[in-house]
Amino acid sequence: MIKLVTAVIKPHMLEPVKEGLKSAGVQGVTVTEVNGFGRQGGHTETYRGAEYSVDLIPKLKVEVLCSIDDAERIVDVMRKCAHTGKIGDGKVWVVDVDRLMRVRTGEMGDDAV
Amino acid sequence: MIKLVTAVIKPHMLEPVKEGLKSAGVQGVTVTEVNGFGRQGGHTETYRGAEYSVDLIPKLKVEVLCSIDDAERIVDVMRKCAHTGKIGDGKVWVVDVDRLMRVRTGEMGDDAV
Amino acid sequence: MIKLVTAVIKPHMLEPVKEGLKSAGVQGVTVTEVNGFGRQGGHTETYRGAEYSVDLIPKLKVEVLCSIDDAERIVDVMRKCAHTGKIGDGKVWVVDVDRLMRVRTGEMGDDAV
Amino acid sequence: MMRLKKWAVAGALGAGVVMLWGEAAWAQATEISAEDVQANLDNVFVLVAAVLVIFMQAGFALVEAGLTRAKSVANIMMKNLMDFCAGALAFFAVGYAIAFGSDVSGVVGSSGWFLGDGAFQYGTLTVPVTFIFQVAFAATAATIVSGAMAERTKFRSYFFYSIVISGLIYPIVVHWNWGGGWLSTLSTPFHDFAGSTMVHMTGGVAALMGAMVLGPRLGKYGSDGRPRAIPAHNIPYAVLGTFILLVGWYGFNPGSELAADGAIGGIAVTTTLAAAAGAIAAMIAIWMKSGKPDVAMAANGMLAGLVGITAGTAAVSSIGAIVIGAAAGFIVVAAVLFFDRIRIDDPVGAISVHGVCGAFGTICVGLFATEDSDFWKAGLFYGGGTDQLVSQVIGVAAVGVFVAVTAGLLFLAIKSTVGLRVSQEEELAGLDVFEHGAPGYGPDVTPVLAPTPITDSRATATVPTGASS
Amino acid sequence: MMRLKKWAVAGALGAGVVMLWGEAAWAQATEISAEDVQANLDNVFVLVAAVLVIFMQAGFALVEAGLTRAKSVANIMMKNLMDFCAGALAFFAVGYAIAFGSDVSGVVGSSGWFLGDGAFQYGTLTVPVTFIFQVAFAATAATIVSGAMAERTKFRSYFFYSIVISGLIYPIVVHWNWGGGWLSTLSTPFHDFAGSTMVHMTGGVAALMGAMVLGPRLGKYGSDGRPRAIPAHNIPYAVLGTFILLVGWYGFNPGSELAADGAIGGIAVTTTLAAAAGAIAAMIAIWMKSGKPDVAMAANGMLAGLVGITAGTAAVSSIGAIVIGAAAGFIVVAAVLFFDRIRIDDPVGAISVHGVCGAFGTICVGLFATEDSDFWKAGLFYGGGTDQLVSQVIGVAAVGVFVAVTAGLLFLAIKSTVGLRVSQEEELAGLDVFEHGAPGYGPDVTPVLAPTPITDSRATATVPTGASS
Amino acid sequence: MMRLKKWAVAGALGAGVVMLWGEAAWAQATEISAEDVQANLDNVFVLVAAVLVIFMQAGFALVEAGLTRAKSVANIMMKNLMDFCAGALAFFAVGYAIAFGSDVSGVVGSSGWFLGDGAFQYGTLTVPVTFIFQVAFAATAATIVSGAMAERTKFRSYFFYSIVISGLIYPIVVHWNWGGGWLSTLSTPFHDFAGSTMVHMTGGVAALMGAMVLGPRLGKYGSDGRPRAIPAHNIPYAVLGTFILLVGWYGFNPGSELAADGAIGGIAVTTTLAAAAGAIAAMIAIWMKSGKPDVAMAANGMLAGLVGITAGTAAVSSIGAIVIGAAAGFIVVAAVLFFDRIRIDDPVGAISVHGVCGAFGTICVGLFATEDSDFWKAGLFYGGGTDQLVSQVIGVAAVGVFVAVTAGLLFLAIKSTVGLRVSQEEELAGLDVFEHGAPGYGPDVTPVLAPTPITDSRATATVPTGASS
Ligand SMILES: Nc1ncnc2c1ncn2[C@@H]1O[C@H](COP(=O)(O)OP(=O)(O)O)[C@@H](O)[C@H]1O
Ligand SMILES: Nc1ncnc2c1ncn2[C@@H]1O[C@H](COP(=O)(O)OP(=O)(O)O)[C@@H](O)[C@H]1O
Ligand SMILES: Nc1ncnc2c1ncn2[C@@H]1O[C@H](COP(=O)(O)OP(=O)(O)O)[C@@H](O)[C@H]1O
Repeated sequence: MIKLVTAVIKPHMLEPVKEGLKSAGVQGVTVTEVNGFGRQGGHTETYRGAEYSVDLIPKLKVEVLCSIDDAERIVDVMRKCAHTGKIGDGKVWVVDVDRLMRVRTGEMGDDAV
Repeated sequence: MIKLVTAVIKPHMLEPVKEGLKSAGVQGVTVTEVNGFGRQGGHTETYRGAEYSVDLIPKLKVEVLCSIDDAERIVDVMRKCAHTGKIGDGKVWVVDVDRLMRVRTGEMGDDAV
Repeated sequence: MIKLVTAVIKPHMLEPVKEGLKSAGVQGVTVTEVNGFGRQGGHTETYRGAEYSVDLIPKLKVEVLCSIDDAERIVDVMRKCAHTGKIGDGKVWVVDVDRLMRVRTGEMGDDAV
Repeated sequence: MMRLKKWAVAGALGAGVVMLWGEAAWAQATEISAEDVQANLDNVFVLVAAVLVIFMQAGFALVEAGLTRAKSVANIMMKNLMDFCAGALAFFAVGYAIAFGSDVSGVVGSSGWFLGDGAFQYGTLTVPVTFIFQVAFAATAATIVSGAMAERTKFRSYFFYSIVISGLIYPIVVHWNWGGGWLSTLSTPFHDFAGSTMVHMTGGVAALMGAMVLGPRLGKYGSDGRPRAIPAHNIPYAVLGTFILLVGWYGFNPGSELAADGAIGGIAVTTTLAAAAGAIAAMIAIWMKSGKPDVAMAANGMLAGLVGITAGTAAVSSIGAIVIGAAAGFIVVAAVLFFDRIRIDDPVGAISVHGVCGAFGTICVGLFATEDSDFWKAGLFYGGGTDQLVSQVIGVAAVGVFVAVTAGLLFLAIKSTVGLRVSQEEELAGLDVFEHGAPGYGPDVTPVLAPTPITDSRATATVPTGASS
Repeated sequence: MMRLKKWAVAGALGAGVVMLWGEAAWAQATEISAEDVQANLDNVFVLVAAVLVIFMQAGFALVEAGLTRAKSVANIMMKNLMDFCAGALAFFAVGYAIAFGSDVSGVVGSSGWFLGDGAFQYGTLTVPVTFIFQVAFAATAATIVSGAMAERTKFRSYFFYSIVISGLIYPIVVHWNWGGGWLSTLSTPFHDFAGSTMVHMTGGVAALMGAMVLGPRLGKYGSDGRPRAIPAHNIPYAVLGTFILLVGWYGFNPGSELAADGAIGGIAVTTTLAAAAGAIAAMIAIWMKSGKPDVAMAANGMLAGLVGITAGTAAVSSIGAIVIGAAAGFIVVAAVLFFDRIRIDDPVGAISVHGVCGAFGTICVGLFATEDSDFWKAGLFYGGGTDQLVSQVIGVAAVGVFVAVTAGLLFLAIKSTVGLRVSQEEELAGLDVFEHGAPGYGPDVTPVLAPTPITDSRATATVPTGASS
Repeated sequence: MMRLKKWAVAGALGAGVVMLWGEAAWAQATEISAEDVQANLDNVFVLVAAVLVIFMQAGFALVEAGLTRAKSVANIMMKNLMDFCAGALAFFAVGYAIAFGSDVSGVVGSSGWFLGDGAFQYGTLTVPVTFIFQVAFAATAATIVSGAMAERTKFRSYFFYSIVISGLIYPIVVHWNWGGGWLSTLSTPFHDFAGSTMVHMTGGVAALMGAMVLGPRLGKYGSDGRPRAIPAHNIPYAVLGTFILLVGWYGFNPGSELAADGAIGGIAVTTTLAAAAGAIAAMIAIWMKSGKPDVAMAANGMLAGLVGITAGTAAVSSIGAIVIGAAAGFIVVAAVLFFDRIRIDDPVGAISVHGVCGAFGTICVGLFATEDSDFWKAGLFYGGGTDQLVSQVIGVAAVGVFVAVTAGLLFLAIKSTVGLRVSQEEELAGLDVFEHGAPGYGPDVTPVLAPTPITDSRATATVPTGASS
């Protein structure tokens, strides 16, 4: 069975996370620019004397499809590599995938990872 | 157990949705710029005398991880706050999450929300 | 029951995929700009005499919510329409959706697709 | 660019054209006098100055585009382009005659329609050179308004306004002073060397009326009535535009001497010092107010200093220029915050920069003019009493009231006929697509995906026949 | 910028340099005559005009960059940069001699290679000032082509083309008319004051050949053969570029008088009016056609008006200028739609603006010239008969055929050797990375994430030693 | 712009202003002489040249903004804006007096504070025209530094530096040569016509010290110490800026003749040829090195050619100019790669372009000057021996050491007091928000979503009362 591991991380942690995933044998990743709102709060900007708050902070979403056996390990990698210890480090979560196919070959399931 | 509530909404409804979620006690949200194609249809643009149709319309995707007990309420908030009554208001859906972890602390499950 | 079919495809295959989905009766799609890292590898750029590798390649993520009966067919459409046969064609996967609602009307489940 | 062997023939050509323009006083003969050469020099100088002023159109376009939002950027560029075009034709057809034609009761001019018989000519300048400098000024007055009305005005309504201000409102104001009208015949004549009032305040007051009649942009004011920041989409455009305006001002002010004489250097110096002082003062003012040196405000401050010095650029000392510029820099910050608070939404600060600082700068002549001359009396601070000051106030008040009334009526008339403001839906989506058909930034720049053509939707992968190499 | 006590010494310096350039006629002595000063003035004026024309390079670059896609934006800027550089060196080495050197059979010039012996000098202008104005024109002719060939041409092939047009094709055309060749010795000489044909049509016809040999961009035509819109990526660039071109045209046209005489003002006026009329006419035309006032078309319209007036700028009246400009504005819209329909893909409209309107404007001299002069006969509409008209048509036809054949052969030769067009893969990805190594907009602007350096991939968090403060 | 009937009155006005400026030698009478007109022409020419040099501020701002990252783009525009403003006021107050005031021991000037008594005046130029040209140069020297210190310098610290270089360091250097100081009184005087050393190397050496004291940007060097590419965010800005600098250089070099005499054309030609050769040489060099014609390097190459020719622009031949320009183009590529390797992070190549090529160009006078003149001796390659060469080396060394020491101490002093570098957090996030309050590109341009105002967060859908039309 296939799992989809998703992490929301700080943008400048992408490099370590990528490295960590590569070391863990992951061969594919999909990355999306997202904006997060959370405990971290935002910051205040001023323009022409007026203040406004920016409460959406740039984050990256990293998605990895993997076989069920690897999921735990990948969550762990994310945890370690995306960790700064400061608020706003983000979340990692895992979702069950029903079916997975590689478009190029039509391979299914674990073969498609 | 954890749920992931995802909504695709009109961009200018982000503020009400954010407010609604805050009032409902939600502490974290992840927002992505997406483009939707649906019943709403697109529109026609003209450039140097040639027409072309733009059928992908800017939308925002709003994702909230929450405990199973809150999911219903959050779907409701989305429904109410993103509603304009005009075509193109979008969808809300819920997916089961297998595991959730907060990167900063390593907390799992409901504690990580 | 509802399924969420997600595909990561090459950007210039969006048109054929959209056409294919339309022909298959799909009425709504959500598209996100993402960046992929995979077997395809990246390429090297040079700026002012220094080389650097760009290993994240622009891709599109195409998401379709559909009833369980259509999921298979939609995966098939993706497969056919996004296929170039060259490395980097991407993945298609399916996830179970717990609940689905149309914001405009409050319709649920299959009616909300 | 014909290949000629003898310079004298070029002289003859000059003469030919001169006669075409109804003036032969300085025609070049084979024997050329120093006066003739000076006249040629004056014409070259003023033509170059006019080109610099025309370049200011690009500066205005960039400042306005930079300080507003991306979704209406094509619209604002188009408005600036058309300001110049409509302004040039309207001023050519009737504006120049109204401004500089033979005087009727001190109020309007009445000769030289379409640059024809009786077209005004100044000093050693030819008719066309006189005109080209003035038309550049007319386009400037018109273009000031577009920024204040940005992001919510119907293009066709704006286009119509633009014709009326360049062809009618601005020319009448100009006639009162530069055209020999009543302001120039006061016992102590009103003095506005290069147009703090004539050009800038005229534009600024029209901008005020436009912004008032339009109402603020959607979302500019919260339900509590307090102003919200709508940040600039492109600060580099705004600063580049400010630099271009600075460069253009060296045509605007020194060129207004209308002769290549010894005064132009001093004018350039007061212009430079006021610009610098204005930018620094505005930076300091906003720094004190909000804790950060805001870039858009500093840029506004440079323009404020420039607008402020424009009236007195030939009359004040270097130190006077710095004081005027710095004061204008402080004033512009206060004015921007003030108009924001009273719910007049001016996205680029045009009312504050051109209207408020234009009035301020004009009045400063009555305070800072260093000594009596043929054109002004010494100011209050230099022991000259209040004569000049009173005239300055009269001029500012008269022009302010006249423009407020005429421009106000014009905008109200447009509003109640074709309409002035776009629909809510259009405003939310941005003006570019609705008004002009396509966005100002293509699908590969803004986060919208590639469009599908109407005619065929599978063509992306089609290779044209000629595509091999 | 040496500190000198006596002006006379500066005069002597001038004299020294003049002799270096092989000419001493107007050298300044301590006693300076009005003729000397006029000569100095002529040189200053033409030098300033040349600088304005050189500034047009930035305008062309911006118009072309703005109207094409983001993924090849660095490529188009680079082509414009190199146009100027290659053009300047090629024109210096051989072009100037071919264009203006001593005439051989009315067809080519043959002296002044490398600005050496026999280098041409015009009227009161020094050799270097004459050259600098001409080299700016040569670079303009070259740069017109890059827009029509945008987004699909190999850089090295373009670079080679650029050398040939500046060094050979353009100079020959120029020789025929401005260089004293056969067009200037017709019984009624061909008249092209500032280069509607010589510069613009030459560039436009070469652009046509380039676009034809290349074929359209991938995806420009659907499988049904109908054209698809490929929207501009940056309208502000395009309009800023248009304003810069307008400003540059005040060097292009008045500067072509090549002397600071009384004609320059009138030339500036016709230039202004035609530009304004062209933009408004094009706006109206496209508004009628597609229901919206397209910004890119209005900008093209201003350039069309400018190209149209360039030949007759000194010969026509103000009203004539407006008519010519407006007609050019309508024509450019029709031409853009026409070339689109016949599958000649010109992303920026260069063929229509420069080629079609260049030809049109040249012919207009034969219609609108108001009266006979030393350089032209009155046009058909002013009772002058068809003499001038016939010469104009001959000139247009001859230049058109010559450029079409030579540029066509050049592009075909390049195509069949090093190749003219990039690979499909490269075209889809954009030219910037493949041709120049890196994208024109960085990873922080376009939606691509931060790159990894080859050498080391963990450095983001590394703090350099000097990083404290 | 007053309506006057008699030209003589304008003359009187000129005279009045002239007296204000403490000089009446060339005042215009009703009888005007050729000398008077030449003087007016000189003033017009130098004023126009000064305006072109001031325009270079926009060019520097764009090159620097383009070659750095989007997140600090407002900061770099602001630094360039404030450079000019602070520079103008500081140079007015004290810099001009130090540079050109009455000489004290060949080291500093000491009269004309605040443009008052004893303010320097050159040849036929008025005091204000002399000043305006010099202040434009001072601002140029200051602005060179901002690029090298981009993306990591505290704004307030930079602002302070900017005042000191314009008001003190640059003026002293200038005094040594153009101000009549010791470099101008060597037995063979040092020759730097338009400032390869005085302006560019001064800026470049200060840039070097700034970049060294600051340390490289975060992430510029990997843990292995090797440099990483941090790509430009906007190549179109960088190339537009380069074109503007090219245009400005036609004020910089020809204007430095400080008179409208016969030398200006030749200067413009050598300037053009060196620029072209520099760009092409740099393109070839980087093409050979990395396999692609890098656009940013080619643009740097044009500037390198221009900096290189600036010292000898009046002294070398056309071929000499091409050789100097090409060599500078090669050198700049090598220098950029060299500084990158030795861990001096200069994001825009300012040290290489202005520092290295400035020194190189100055020394080239001693090699390529074609013949003896009042201001220089023939160079080594033209049989003039090593006299000039030795003086050039002395000048370069002296200025280099002086600026390195003074600027180095200045930056160290700032570092140990208010601090020179921003915090790591700020640097990662970009300077715009932390230093200036808001990003340089709005939320609708960069991938950040719309902001919420502090005062009220539900206002997006609120329709203002005036919003109907
Ligand atoms: N409940 C949630 N649902 C979706 N995304 C969340 C949720 N909570 C946090 N996030 C994402 O994680 C990021 C970091 O969360 P935050 O609460 O700021 O810090 P931390 O995870 O360290 O407690 C947020 O910016 C947001 O993108
Ligand atoms: N089946 C679907 N799968 C994925 N996204 C969908 C689907 N249907 C609609 N959407 C998303 O919801 C948005 C609104 O849908 P639309 O059909 O236009 O209006 P409505 O939901 O009001 O009927 C679309 O733009 C798209 O982003
Ligand atoms: N394990 C994975 N998890 C998430 N996304 C993946 C995974 N593998 C591949 N992808 C996505 O699919 C794209 C194509 O994958 P790639 O390995 O390059 O080619 P292919 O699918 O043809 O083998 C990648 O760019 C990435 O976006």
